[in-house]
Amino acid sequence: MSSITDQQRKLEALLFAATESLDLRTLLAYLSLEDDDHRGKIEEDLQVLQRHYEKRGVHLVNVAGKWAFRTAIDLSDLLERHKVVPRKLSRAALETLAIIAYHQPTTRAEIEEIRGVTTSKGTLDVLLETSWVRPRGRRMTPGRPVTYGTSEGFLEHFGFDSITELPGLSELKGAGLLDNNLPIGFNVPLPHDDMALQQDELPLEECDE
Amino acid sequence: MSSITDQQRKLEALLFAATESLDLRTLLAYLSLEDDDHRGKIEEDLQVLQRHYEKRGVHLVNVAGKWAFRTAIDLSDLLERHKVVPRKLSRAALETLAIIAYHQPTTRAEIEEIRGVTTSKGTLDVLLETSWVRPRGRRMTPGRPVTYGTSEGFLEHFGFDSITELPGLSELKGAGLLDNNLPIGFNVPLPHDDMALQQDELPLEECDE
Amino acid sequence: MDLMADKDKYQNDDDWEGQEQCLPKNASDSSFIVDIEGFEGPLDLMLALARTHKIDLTNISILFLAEQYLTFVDKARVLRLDIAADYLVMAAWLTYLKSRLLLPDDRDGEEELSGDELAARLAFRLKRLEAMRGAGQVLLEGKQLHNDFFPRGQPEGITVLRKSLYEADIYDLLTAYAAGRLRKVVSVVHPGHERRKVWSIKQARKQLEKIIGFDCDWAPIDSLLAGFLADPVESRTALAAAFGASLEMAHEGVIELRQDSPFNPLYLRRKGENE
Repeated sequence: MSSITDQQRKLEALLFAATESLDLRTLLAYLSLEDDDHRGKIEEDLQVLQRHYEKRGVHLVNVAGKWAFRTAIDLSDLLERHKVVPRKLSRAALETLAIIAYHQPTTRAEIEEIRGVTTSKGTLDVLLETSWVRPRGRRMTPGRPVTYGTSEGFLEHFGFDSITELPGLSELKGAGLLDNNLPIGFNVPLPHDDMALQQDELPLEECDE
Repeated sequence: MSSITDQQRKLEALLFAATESLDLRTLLAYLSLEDDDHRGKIEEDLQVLQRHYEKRGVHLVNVAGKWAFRTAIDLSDLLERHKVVPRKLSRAALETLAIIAYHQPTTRAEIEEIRGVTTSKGTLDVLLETSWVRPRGRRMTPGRPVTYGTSEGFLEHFGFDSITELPGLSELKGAGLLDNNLPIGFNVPLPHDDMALQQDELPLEECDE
Repeated sequence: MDLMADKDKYQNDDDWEGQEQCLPKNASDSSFIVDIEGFEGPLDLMLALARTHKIDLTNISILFLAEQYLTFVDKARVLRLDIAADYLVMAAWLTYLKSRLLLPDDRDGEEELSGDELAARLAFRLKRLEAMRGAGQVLLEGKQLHNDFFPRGQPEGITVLRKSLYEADIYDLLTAYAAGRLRKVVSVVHPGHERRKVWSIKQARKQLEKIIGFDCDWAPIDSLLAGFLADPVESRTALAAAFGASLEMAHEGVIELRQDSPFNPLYLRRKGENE
């Protein structure tokens, strides 16, 4: 039996008990440890735990910069009965979600330009309701349209560590398909879901007067 | 790292994801194993797992024949995070506190008479919660109203050696806190917070029959 | 030109049969129904057509695609009049594109995009939509929480116990006390228990008439009122009322007043017949 340190036990207990995934800062706070001095040590412990669990039925995963225990993916069949049948997204909603994920931050007009059709309010509402999509801010263009992006919930749900792990991202990027203009310019933007607003984004409230 | 069998992995995942404790029969059903042939094997596996977890932050426990993962009992403190939230007293509370400090021992009716408004129960509760105010006893008047006074905590918090250090009329005036056109009869009483009850006070319990 | 070659190629295997769910089942069938509502906009329709006719979007086979689109919309228009405007706008644009692609480009130096550039732009838009559609599908097929991996079923949860720490300093306390007391004092009027004695002018006149003798000698007002001035509370009101009354009486010509200079004693006397 592998030995375990006191700190590792505590981390294990916290991550097991938590109802949501926990980031390093929260873990440090729960352990009443002042930030940066212990950061490295805790990270090390988390990796020890991760290695310990990697062959087991439960894994310690790091998603969206947060840690959580999850059942091993290869055992998904076994857990059939726990499956939450998600309300199936309509094709329009799925397409819109993909556009938001890959092109974020993006506005409704941009989504419509890519889909070649007007987006019904319902489609965006459904996505906001899944909480995978969030309004980010407002684009600094006439009309100050709201910009949309994905949330941490999106990363957690699809099991990505960061938005750059989106499948096929580099291929799409290489083909210039993530650029909103003709692939003449080579500056293809990468999607990013940073909390911080982009240069051309304003805070949401700004226009609410 | 201790090796783990496939069956053990499955048990781990099942018990982890389960929303309730699982008995042996249920576990066997989930694993699609016909009853009694595998019973012994599964029991053995559960014990292997139990041993594996006994030193860790999470335990595999068997309660009334049902199995479940639980965070280690000795770490239960960890799951209660204490958070201190600094709060400001409302004006009403501050005023009531001041009146209690100067006019103690005083009753709720007296506080209301001085403030000219009824005191909400919440205000006194908040003050009792600060532990700067304490119920002292009961006034020997009809209704036996509770008398309030300040505690040692009050002296400590506000940095007084004794309650007589509370500034009097001339100091308050000197500090510009009192209008100079004081009406006749405006005086600042001499408070006292002796532990001993006053002549007109009864012990708190007296009336509790 | 590559385009024409493509066109020929595709015309050869022009089969509409059983290709796409929303496309007409059989072009020659009289019960042919064009379900244009099954499409999410012109781009979607074009992608479906491209799939049906195996048009490779990476090649410039846009001209052929445009023709398919126009044919489709025309057929739809024959059968149904309520085709959404954006399909018609796209049709008009594709007709324009067709003419630009077929006619030799003699617009050198103009700012307008050439037919090939317009076609490339359309091809790009189609590819981009197709890519996003594929991406959505990949997301859907990927591992998802609660479907492929699961969180703990019975998390104990970490409870946060909030404890309030109240803050106040001595200044707050004193300010509150002073403000509270003063507010109360100002807001409450204490009616005195003893009613203050106030002389009315009428009352004072009555007294004066009694006191002022008929001897018509000048007498200082103080001495006349001496009996009432002993009480400090009463003296003020008596003096004030008497003064008022004396002015009234002087005005009526009942008495005369005399004061030698300011602040000197005020003398009164009855106006006698001896004048």
